[in-house]
Amino acid sequence: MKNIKGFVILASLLLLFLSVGTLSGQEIAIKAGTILPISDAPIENSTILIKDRKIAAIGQNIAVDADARVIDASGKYVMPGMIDSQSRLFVIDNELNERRSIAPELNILDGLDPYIKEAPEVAAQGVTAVYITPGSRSLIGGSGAVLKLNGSKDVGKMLLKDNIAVKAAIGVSSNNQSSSLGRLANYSSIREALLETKIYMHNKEKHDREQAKYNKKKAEYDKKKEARPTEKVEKPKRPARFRPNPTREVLAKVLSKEIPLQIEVHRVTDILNALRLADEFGFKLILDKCTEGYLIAEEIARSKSPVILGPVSSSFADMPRLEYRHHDIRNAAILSGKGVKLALGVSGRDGASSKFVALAAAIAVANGMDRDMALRAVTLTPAEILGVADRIGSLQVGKDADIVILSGHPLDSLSQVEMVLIEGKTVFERKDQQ
Amino acid sequence: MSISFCLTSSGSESQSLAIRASKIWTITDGVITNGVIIINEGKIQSVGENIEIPEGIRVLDMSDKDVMPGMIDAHCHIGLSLDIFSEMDETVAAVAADMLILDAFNPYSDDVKKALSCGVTTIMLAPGNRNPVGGLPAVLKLDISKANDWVLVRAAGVEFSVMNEALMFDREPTSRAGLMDLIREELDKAKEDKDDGFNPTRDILKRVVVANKTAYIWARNVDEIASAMAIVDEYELKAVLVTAEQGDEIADMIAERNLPVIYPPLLLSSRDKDLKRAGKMANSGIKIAFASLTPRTDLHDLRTSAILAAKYGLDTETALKSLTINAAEILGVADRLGSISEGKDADLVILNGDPLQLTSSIEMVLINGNIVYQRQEE
Amino acid sequence: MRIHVILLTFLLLVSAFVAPGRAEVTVIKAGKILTMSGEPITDGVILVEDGKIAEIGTGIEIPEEAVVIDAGKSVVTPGFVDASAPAPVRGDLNEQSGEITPTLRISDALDPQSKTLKRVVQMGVTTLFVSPGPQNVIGGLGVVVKPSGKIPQQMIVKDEAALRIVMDLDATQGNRIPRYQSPTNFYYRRPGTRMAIIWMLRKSFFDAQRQADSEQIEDPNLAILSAALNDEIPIHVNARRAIVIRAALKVADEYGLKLIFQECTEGYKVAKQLAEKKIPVVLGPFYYYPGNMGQYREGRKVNWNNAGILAKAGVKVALSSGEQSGAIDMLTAAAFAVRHGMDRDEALKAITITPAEILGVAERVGSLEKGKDADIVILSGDPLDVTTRVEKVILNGKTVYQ
Amino acid sequence: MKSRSHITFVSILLIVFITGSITDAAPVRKKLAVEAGRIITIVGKDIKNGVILIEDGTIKAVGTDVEIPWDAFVIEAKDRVVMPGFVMAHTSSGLDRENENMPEVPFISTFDSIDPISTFFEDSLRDGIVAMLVLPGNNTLLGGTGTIVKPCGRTVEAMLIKRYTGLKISLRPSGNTSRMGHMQRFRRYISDLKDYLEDYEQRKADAKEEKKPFDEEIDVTKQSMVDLSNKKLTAFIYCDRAADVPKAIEIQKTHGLNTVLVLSPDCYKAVGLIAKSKLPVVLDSQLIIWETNEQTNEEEMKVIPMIFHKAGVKFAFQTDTSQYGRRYLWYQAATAVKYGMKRQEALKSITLYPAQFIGVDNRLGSIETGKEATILFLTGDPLDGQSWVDQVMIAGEIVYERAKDERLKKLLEPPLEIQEPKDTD
Repeated sequence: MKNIKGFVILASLLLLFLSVGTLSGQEIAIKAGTILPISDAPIENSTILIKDRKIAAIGQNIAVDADARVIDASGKYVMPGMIDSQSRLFVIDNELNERRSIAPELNILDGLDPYIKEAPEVAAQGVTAVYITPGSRSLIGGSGAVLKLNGSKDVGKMLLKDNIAVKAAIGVSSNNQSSSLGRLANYSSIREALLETKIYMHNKEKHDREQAKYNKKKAEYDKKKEARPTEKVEKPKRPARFRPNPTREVLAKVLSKEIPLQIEVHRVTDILNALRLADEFGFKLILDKCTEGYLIAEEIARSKSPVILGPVSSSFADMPRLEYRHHDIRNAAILSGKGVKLALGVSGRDGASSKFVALAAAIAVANGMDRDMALRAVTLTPAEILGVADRIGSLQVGKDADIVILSGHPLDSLSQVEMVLIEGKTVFERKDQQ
Repeated sequence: MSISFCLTSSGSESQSLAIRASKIWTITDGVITNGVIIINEGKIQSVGENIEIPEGIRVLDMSDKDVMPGMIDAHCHIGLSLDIFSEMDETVAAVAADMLILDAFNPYSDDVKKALSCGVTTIMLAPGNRNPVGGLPAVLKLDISKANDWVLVRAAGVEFSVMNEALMFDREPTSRAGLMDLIREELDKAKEDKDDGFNPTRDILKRVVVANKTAYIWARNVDEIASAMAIVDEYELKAVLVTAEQGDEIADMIAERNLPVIYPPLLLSSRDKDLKRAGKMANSGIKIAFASLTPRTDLHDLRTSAILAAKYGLDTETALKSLTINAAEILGVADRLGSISEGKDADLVILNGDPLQLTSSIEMVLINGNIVYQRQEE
Repeated sequence: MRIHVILLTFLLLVSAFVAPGRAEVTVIKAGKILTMSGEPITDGVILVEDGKIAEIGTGIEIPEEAVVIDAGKSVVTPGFVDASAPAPVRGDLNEQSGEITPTLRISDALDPQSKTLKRVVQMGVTTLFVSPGPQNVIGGLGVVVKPSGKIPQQMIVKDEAALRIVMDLDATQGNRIPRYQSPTNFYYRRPGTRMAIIWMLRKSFFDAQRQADSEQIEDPNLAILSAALNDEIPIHVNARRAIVIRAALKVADEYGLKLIFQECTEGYKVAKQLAEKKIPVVLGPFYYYPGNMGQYREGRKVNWNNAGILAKAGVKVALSSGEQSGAIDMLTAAAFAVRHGMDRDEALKAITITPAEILGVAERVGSLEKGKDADIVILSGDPLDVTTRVEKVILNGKTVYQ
Repeated sequence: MKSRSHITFVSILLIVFITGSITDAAPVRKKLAVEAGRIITIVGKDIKNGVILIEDGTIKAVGTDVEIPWDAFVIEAKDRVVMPGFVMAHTSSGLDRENENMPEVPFISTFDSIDPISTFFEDSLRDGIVAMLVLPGNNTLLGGTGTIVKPCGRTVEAMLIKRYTGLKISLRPSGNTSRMGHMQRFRRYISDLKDYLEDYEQRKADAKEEKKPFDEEIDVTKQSMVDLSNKKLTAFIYCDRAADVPKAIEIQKTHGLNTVLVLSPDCYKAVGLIAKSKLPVVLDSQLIIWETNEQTNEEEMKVIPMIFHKAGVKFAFQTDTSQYGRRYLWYQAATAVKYGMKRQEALKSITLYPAQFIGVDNRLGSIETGKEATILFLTGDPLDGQSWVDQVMIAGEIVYERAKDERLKKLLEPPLEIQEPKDTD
């Protein structure tokens, strides 16, 4: 008997990920005990209504279709899916970098393998989206993307948004094969790249102007020709062809504030350098890792640039030792205390460790971070920093129905994830409550 | 609050002290709500619900806090040389039996303060796993302010390692078979017990094969554990398995030899399968204690290991025990540590919540009744 | 608690996978039983009681409580025996600290979780001989195991089954200078030439003999060698080229050693001598051409019919995977041996009873006889047909693969 | 007429090559009739005791009721099984080196690198392979163009069936590039190519406008890629792991290429995508891989051809020299049959399908009227391990006879007795 039951559990556990049965037609109503919308205060005993993959309504008494699928989560906690903003899930044998120091045109999507086994486990811990960037071995490593863990085997179907930010790293990469230069050289060669980009942009504009001029002249010339074919008119000269350079194109986007530059920095000096760069070139900056940030919290707060902090505890990763010598577990608490816009990432040893997002938040709380801020730092804040807040990060009408149902408060270490929905589709369900 | 007051007069041991707490996790006999602990001469004099506090005794009012015994890290490598790179293996020779890890320990290193802030009051300072015979671990109390008795056990048992980590390409042995061969050879020599003058290695190994001191054997995977058990059987050793992560695969055999297991930090593994192992082993009757293996992981995450294990199927009671009394028993210091009960050392951790909640932070740590750490709000 | 249930289920499932039916008696009915000891039995019955074969033949009455496995028309053979199997060991097989390491026992390093074991058993291999790595002149003691059991102690059929000697150039590999020692001393380094290999061999046996003569046993290594000297432990010699085989024979004559040859790629050239000396051989996989025969290209003069020629000359021939993982399955080995001219029955024996005899475990495995272990393979058809697949593997009376 | 004499010449050469003496050269005949015990036509049912009528190296008629013309030379094969020669749609053997070091060399051709006397070709003929597409290896992004050859002849020209067919694209990052960098490099190359072509067209237009003669050729280093884009060449895209398959399909779609997927075993995970894309597939020579089941922790056997077969994907086998069976096409097919593949399908995927993939199915791949008389005479069933290729006929000429295969003799027969040297000591 037990055996059979167990089998059912097992089967369901496995199958649920594979089931791609889209529920788009049907309504789903979640009758929740406590809703943590993150965007605003918790709501007791009310209903979340899901219509074609989006949240249609949240409230006490909502009209629900007769045929709607009703999920009873009374006495349970309901929250938006969590986001690991420092994940390496899907990355093929941890190969995060091209062995070049300036390679912004790379796209992390080319390096991902959707067929890995770990993804379902991560989703089962309430993590519905991961942000993956190239690694820290190149000074400028390429652009990152946010993927949803909806169990699809097609990167395209998982992709929420790519070209989110260009990943750079100061200091960390200085001791590896991509460049044998020291810190200052790192710093300067990034500057150089950006300066060259400026020149490039200038040339491009120039060329465009000339092209436009030429087009005009050509038009006139053609008209003349038509009018009097015999008459001798000298033909306007076509400007030389302009070869677009992918590397520069990407950095141009950064300089024109289309996409931010995400710089991995650990030491105080590097953080300050990063801030200085941002001032000099006026691009949108995201501070990554930010190990020693707590030492200059005010400066960071003043610069208004957001931080993706991680790992909260040094246990999560084997970080480059020297970079991490002054790692402090209170880092997150201090930064957010000073009002820095802060997202918490796991940045674990491997892909699967993305499941520890809630754990990271809890550790941050234990060391003085505000509970709500911590929760926000693994849901809404990363969504905002990564520019996907219109889709995910909180429970609000109109957003994707990426919803996690837990037996207890997400920061309660022993509470279990009961169910995970991504765009209304159940990707995980705990089947075996006694 | 009252802490500020008591700080002024903290330090001297002679004074006795009373702690009023909302929850006292005694570990050995349940949880006492709104209880009182009376400390005298650094020992716990009495603990219970309604004990009247003697006149004129200093009172720590922690009536909104929880109290648990100081946590014991069953295996770590803190305070060795530089604060980040630690020297734990003497890898020149494969057999380094007579190496005293205590000789490398710096009691004033930051790690020690860090440990206290994490609620760890006692550690087993151990050599690493890169020598087949690794040396002599020590059990230390982190109360270095008083030089009285912070070294509980100077040389506790002997460390062995049958892991692949103990193999080096340029040192004998280079294969697991060769490693076992070597260990046997050494133990045989020790067993022969013939007196040929000064031979520290032999004398120390005698402690294990003759005097029945504990052998701490590093073994992670099933085959390594099997080799360890083979040695244990052949020489009838009193042994402890260190980082026997895959032990659950052969839990029954470990249990029937009742070998305790010092379990590695759970944060080193990320797959569900591995996270469940600790629970499985404990449930099949193996006594486990957690270790932080610092600097592999942060000392703070000693508690995280227990909590994660609990989340993945270890029952909460055992989880707490494996941070305290189990460790104390495995390290052979249970007569003084590991629980809050009359006569034991007053090594206490005061948290602002359930010890098995990651979110509850450590407010204060006492060793022998002295406040050795106190959390500052910034 | 929840996790309990799942765990429990997993365990149940696993166990269900490993051992269905706790019943004492199992009965296998088959259209054709190739016993390897006697004539094939048609429409026979095998009666298995707690892991052993209780009855075999036709017209055996079946106890009603028995679990019946009806193999229908398909063919039943004994579990295959790989007399030179890839070692299920994590990490380095070779002890690099010395080239004469007889006391080394590979059984100390066996990994029960090894994937290779789980794979070969699905190819019908139920007994394997595993020996230390090939980079020592005298490598140590090999062990005969079955791919079942949670710890090595449970797997072992026969420990210290044979002493491994390597006379091929593999033994010149892995030159490593021990820490803080200069390479000046000859004995620190591996032999660089075959001369040195053979020299070392001679020397160590010479020492062993001398120690044996001078009553008191000092060095355990030499103790094992002298045990080998008076035939208490069989000796497996890796020799590919004909001249090496001859050299080995010479050393054997000098010390009166009993040899068993491994690999033996050019064995066909010395078939006569081998037959005269009654030396059995365990052949590795046949090589198509030197391009794919290991780093030394030893035994370049391949003959596909090596097995056939040796067998015809009267040598006891076993076919093996030649320590190559990637599970070259024994059936294919036999099928190709036959394709190239080996006798059918010889070929089938060469993957079952012959290796069992060579390893000295024939009283337990290798053929289907009363009282032997119930290691049984059920095939979909003629074992030598390449389109025949292994349908069921029974190990010690338990179905381990289906 | 010309071609026939040419073939004769080749076959003579070949027989010289194999047997080492010219006397055995088979006489060249106009009309042949093969009386076979069994004919495996691949396309239709097998024919018992059938006759194949051959004229000028092409099949004129097949069947039981074919009456043999008086002037036809009759080949007795009553005790033989006759079937079309095997075809291999992708191999990198027979080259002195498989790969160029530079990542983008679409302009090089295996034609210049094929080594006619490499044993590989001799072996292939012995094993019944009559045509193979030799492509560069899997380590270069744009590896170069391929050559279809038959495994007989002492010069590449003599072996040649079709030159300049197929271009190798490998999605496996080589050297020390990452996957990201690899794909980026590919895109970069394509965009550069586009730019170049635009310029080229532009210049052409200008010349036209100014009535100047325009005789500029397209850059030779780019020609092959141009031919690829306008379907003169087929792209053979190698996918190293499942994650590469979507990329390959995307490339195929965006540039509208004729594509054959060359798959590593891992790609079975993407079988759904592949089936949907309807692209032809060449499987890796490793047909069986093992995977550890996450739950039970048991090893599970994955039979690659079965997975693709079930998904309804058309595929061809290839060989390698690593292990026993893997080096025989018939064995690869047999393995598939062993695990439940339909016999007919299995046979097709070593004859007809590969022929289709490399575009020689008008000549090879089956025994039909009008096709080239390229057939094998087997001693038994092709999927039986104990049967041998007894004779190979290519375009009506017997090019291989087992009886005269000296090397095979050497490989199978015992050597002469050697006198043991006397020990003097």
